[in-house]
Amino acid sequence: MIFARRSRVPSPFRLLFSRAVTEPREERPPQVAGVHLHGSLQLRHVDVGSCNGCEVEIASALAPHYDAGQYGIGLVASPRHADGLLVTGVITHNMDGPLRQTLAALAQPTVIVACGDCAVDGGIFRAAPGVSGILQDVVIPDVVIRGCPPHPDDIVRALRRVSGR
Amino acid sequence: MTSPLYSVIVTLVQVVLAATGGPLLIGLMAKVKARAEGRVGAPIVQPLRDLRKLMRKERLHARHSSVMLPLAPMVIFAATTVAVGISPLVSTRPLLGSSADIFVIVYLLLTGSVAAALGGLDAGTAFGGMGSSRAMTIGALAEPALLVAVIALSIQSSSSNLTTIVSATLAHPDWVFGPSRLLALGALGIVVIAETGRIPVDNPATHLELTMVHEAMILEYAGPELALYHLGEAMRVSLLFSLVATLFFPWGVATGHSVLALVVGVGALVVKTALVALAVALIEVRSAKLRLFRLPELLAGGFVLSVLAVVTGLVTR
Amino acid sequence: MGLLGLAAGFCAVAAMAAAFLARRARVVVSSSLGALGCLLAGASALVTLITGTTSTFYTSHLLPGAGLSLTLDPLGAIFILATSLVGVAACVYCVSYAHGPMASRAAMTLFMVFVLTLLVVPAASNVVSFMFVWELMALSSLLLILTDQSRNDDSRSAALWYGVMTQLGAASILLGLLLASRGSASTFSAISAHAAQLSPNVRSFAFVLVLLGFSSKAGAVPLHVWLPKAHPAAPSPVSALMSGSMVAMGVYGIIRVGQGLLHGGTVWWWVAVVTLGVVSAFYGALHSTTSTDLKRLLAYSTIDIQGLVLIGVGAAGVLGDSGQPFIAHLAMMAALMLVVAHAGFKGALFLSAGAVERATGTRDLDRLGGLIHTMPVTAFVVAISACSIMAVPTLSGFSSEWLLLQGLLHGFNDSSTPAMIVMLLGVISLALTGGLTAVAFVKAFGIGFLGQPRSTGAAQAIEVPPTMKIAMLWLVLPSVVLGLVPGEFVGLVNRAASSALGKTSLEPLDHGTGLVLAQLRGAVQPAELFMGVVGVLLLVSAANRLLEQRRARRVDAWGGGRDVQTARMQYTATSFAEPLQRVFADVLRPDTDVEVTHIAESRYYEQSLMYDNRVNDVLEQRGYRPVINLVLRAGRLAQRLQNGSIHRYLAFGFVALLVILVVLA
Amino acid sequence: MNTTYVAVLELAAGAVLVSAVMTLWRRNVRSIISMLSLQGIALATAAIVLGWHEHDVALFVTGGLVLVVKGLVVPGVLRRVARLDPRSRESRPLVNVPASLVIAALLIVLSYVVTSRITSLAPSDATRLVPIGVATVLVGYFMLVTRRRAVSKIVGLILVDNGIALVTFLLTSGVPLIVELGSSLDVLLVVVVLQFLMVSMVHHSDTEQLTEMKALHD
Repeated sequence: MIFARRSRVPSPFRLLFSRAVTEPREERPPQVAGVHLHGSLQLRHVDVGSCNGCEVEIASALAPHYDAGQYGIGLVASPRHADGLLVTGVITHNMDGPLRQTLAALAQPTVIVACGDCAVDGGIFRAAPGVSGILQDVVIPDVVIRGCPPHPDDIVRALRRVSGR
Repeated sequence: MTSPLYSVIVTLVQVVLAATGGPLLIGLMAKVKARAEGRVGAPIVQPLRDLRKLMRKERLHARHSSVMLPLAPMVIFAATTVAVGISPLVSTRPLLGSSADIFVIVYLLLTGSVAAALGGLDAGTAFGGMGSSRAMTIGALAEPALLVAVIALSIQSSSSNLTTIVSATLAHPDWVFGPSRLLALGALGIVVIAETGRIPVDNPATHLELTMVHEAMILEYAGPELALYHLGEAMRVSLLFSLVATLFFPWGVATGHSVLALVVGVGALVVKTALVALAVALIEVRSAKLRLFRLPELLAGGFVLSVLAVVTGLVTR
Repeated sequence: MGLLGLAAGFCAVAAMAAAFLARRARVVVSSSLGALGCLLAGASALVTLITGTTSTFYTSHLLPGAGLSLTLDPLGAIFILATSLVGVAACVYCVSYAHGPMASRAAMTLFMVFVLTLLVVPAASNVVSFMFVWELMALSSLLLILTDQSRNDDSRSAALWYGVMTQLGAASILLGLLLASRGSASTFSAISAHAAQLSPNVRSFAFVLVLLGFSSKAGAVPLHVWLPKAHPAAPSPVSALMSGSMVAMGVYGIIRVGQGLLHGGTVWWWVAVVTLGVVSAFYGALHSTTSTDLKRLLAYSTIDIQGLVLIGVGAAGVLGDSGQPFIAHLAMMAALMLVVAHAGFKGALFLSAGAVERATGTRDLDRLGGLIHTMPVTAFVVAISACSIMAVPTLSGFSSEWLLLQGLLHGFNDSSTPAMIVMLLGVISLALTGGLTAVAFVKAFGIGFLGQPRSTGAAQAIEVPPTMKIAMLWLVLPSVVLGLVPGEFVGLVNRAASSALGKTSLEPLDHGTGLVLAQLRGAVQPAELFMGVVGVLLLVSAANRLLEQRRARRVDAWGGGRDVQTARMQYTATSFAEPLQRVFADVLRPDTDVEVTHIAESRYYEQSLMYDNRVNDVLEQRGYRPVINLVLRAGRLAQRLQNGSIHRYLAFGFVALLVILVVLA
Repeated sequence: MNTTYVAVLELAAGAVLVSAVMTLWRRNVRSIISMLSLQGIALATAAIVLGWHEHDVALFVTGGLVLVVKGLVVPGVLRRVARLDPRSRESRPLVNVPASLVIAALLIVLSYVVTSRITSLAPSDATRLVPIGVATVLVGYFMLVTRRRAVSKIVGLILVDNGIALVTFLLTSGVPLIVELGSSLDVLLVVVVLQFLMVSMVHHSDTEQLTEMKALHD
């Protein structure tokens, strides 16, 4: 697998005409939760109480090496713009309200992605003090990404299944 | 082909070009930036895909918002569409070409900015107000440079009608490399970057509310209204880019009534505008975002360049 | 002329009705009579403008000395038209607005006198009648400022400033006119006929005196200080008339004396006028962006627009002098059109400010918000008028600013040095003020009418009664008509401009419904542009209906996931303008105090935070205060001399006598 | 032929003025010096084009001299000086940047207004451009007055000199005496620069800001 070359000063010519090298296209994945996204998936990331391990991996998934952006996947600032939530961590007392607010602010239809073991079933923090519950107590996630933390490849693969590209 | 029919076709072609080409320009710039950063980047058609998706989503209105919230994107879209429709971008004979006054275009763009700022204030949130305040501040500081640069162009052809300016430039190719034109180009370049919210003035890709300008105004928009907003903004970008391209490099603009010239005009416009977009993207890659309170320096620089353009225009007349 | 006389008669009867009728009937009867009078005056002005005729009226009875002499020509008519537009609205508005002090016998009488004088000033045609009506206008408006006793200190200080400035101005005008008339010629036509015989220096001196007086009335910086105090202090219909019409009388005076009586004079007169305009436009626009009191914002914006008018008038003078009659004509037309447009939108805005104050109890934008839900008609009026003042295409502000821009642009054809300076300065100040005006009025509408209410007063607002709505909507008409079909109106302005520049023949100007300057290859067809915009809007809403989701779901505003969101978290007017205030801190010199109180236990936690931000008028603070202090100190000195002892007074007389004798010897 | 001459001359004169304004605009000393270099090249171009058009060998040679001295040598020396100082920004000018830009605009208008009357006495393609030279002088003088750093002050001085040179080229094309005067001014300038260099070496440590030098003096 060859990755796009980092060049300090980009040549406009090269920028325009070099071909993007991508992974071989997989079979078209099934639609999730009835959302027809046609290769455009914007998510609002909510960290409800994560150790930041998942955040590092999400950042890598969007960074040059894994580059989820090339499949039309991105994070956005406002839940109004988002097609769903990307939730990491167990729900702490302080983040319970904001999570519900964010859920309420989403425009339907939505997809909820639980990223990392903590978001899926509470992981190692499940019984920790200050934790009020796990994501399932608030909303049932449509997509589950296992791992502590999940590998960026897994994140990208899962999200591509949602976006359909 | 008869003249009125031809004008209608020209206008339709321009509007369709801007409506599809605008998002593509945004996509192109994102692609160039991505490649410069070593990423593959989203495909150029990504903005169109996003629009298609947003069209099918739900409409949401904030509880305290008024009719302004849905009205703002409509006004931006309508004002920009009319501006695109009457400007001589593909041919010098669009509909209402006699009204294609450069001040009309400037004030139509201003109307769009005003609608956007009011839309940002409508929901009554802190971030919306912040975005509107900043956008209006930048707009107010960019306005002088824009208007004076535009006047520098008009003085040269002693008319403020865009069609006249374009035809006059075609007739006097030596104007293009005159100092007045180049200075006005510099000033307009700064203004275009400010008005389209690109780095170093604003970062369209920021996720942090406190650093937002334009993004903060649209935090409340969702679904079809967001789609229309994005489309209007994209058309605005394409209008500004193609105006710069057409005013400073008018070659290729169809002057007659033939279909062939029209096709050539479309091709020339696409190429020129894409080149402008490429230049802007490269500027974005090479520069860091300026602090909000360093912006007056940049925009004052644009203003001085435009005054210089007027003065050198008078000197070399 | 007959119509105007009838109109003046109606106003006089209205004033008498106000003086003699009982409280209930007083307001309704005098207001409707006044409105009728204004309508008639408007009709007479229109007739004059359409036919282009000049008519006169003279009687030696009404005034002692030279007698009352009135002449109605197209130049005066356009100002009467502007006045009558605002006058009708102000009178109708009064029917429901007048209560408490405004409904008093004195206030209503003075109000009608004020309207009457405003209608007559542009027609007065000899020195005595002009000065008489002018002073009556100043006096009645001065007393009207004092009606609202609830803001005692404010209105008293405003009245003091206004009284001093207007009296000094009137004295200056009177001196100038006397100088121009050489003490003998009394009627304006006589002065005009003999003006050529005056020596150039005398003429210039007379013009400078007159310019000082009139530009103070027009609110030109640095003689503007009374304006941002007087406009907010006056009751709203009065401030609408003051801003829409009385301030324009200053411009009228400059045109009438400079062009009409003294025949244009020399170039530097008009360069001076343009300079005043440039400074006013920029200063007014800048202060209007940082004002948070709605009426104060409008007052500073009046200074801004009057600055633009003065730029047009001055440019016309300069170009007329350097042999560009057509462009000069164009600039004058732009200025006059702006006067009428300004009367419309600023009148509407002041009336709306009154409506807002009545409904919420405050004019402070920092305490308003969300009024679009409770006061939709007022919100509509403010939106349209604000758009017009921001020069949004297809509204009146745009039409007139477009004409002004064309005048300045083609003024560059003239290569004389003064013309160059004037055009460059004019263009630059138009460019600078355009953006600032947009900020000011986005702030006024966006903070005041959108979002959530910031005080209980704003939350409990109810829409004003129908007559007030009608009055405000009436003043939206000029914005729309002059904006959409300026061509229909250009002919009238054209005639007024010819009369202003003392020409008998009209410049050729093609006009349909739009603005077409065939000679200059410039044209705008606002009606067609508007149809384009409406067409696109219709298409979009039709497309909207095709989408699956038609109705929007109401949800809480997105505040970044915060649990508690209150209206106090919104941006306020102060915070909205803060970036610009910082950028222009060198000009505005704001006073900002931050006071932090820490809690007792720790310095790291704050108990309360006070932020105080004031933008005072720098010119008032640094220019006028020192002079006033000097005068006060001199006064105190004089006080020491006067201790009431009759011996000392006699001694003064004796010393004076001695001094005179010594001087004579 | 003639139009090319006019176009190049206008462009060169315009470049002189723009680079002057750019020196006010930019804070980074290195980019200020690059602007100066650009200005030297533009000035040289103007001289060479004029010399070529007027068939004036002296002017032509002067142009070459200007190219070498002002386009290469002086900026090179300044660059070396600037390298001695680690702080490469004009941090706090006496008049802030936006204000100085607006003032520059006014200065340009002023110079146009003042000189247009003089140039209209003998209008030609070259004399029409005199206001640009005068504007450059004013902008340079303004920079000399308002900038704190020694390097910026030297740049201001050179701007003044370049402006004067442009005016002399435009007005007196063909008079060798004046031309020689111009080039000798350049030599003088190099001396000043060298002297400055010495001063800067002496106060090497931390005292390059002239205000601080004054503090030392006290």
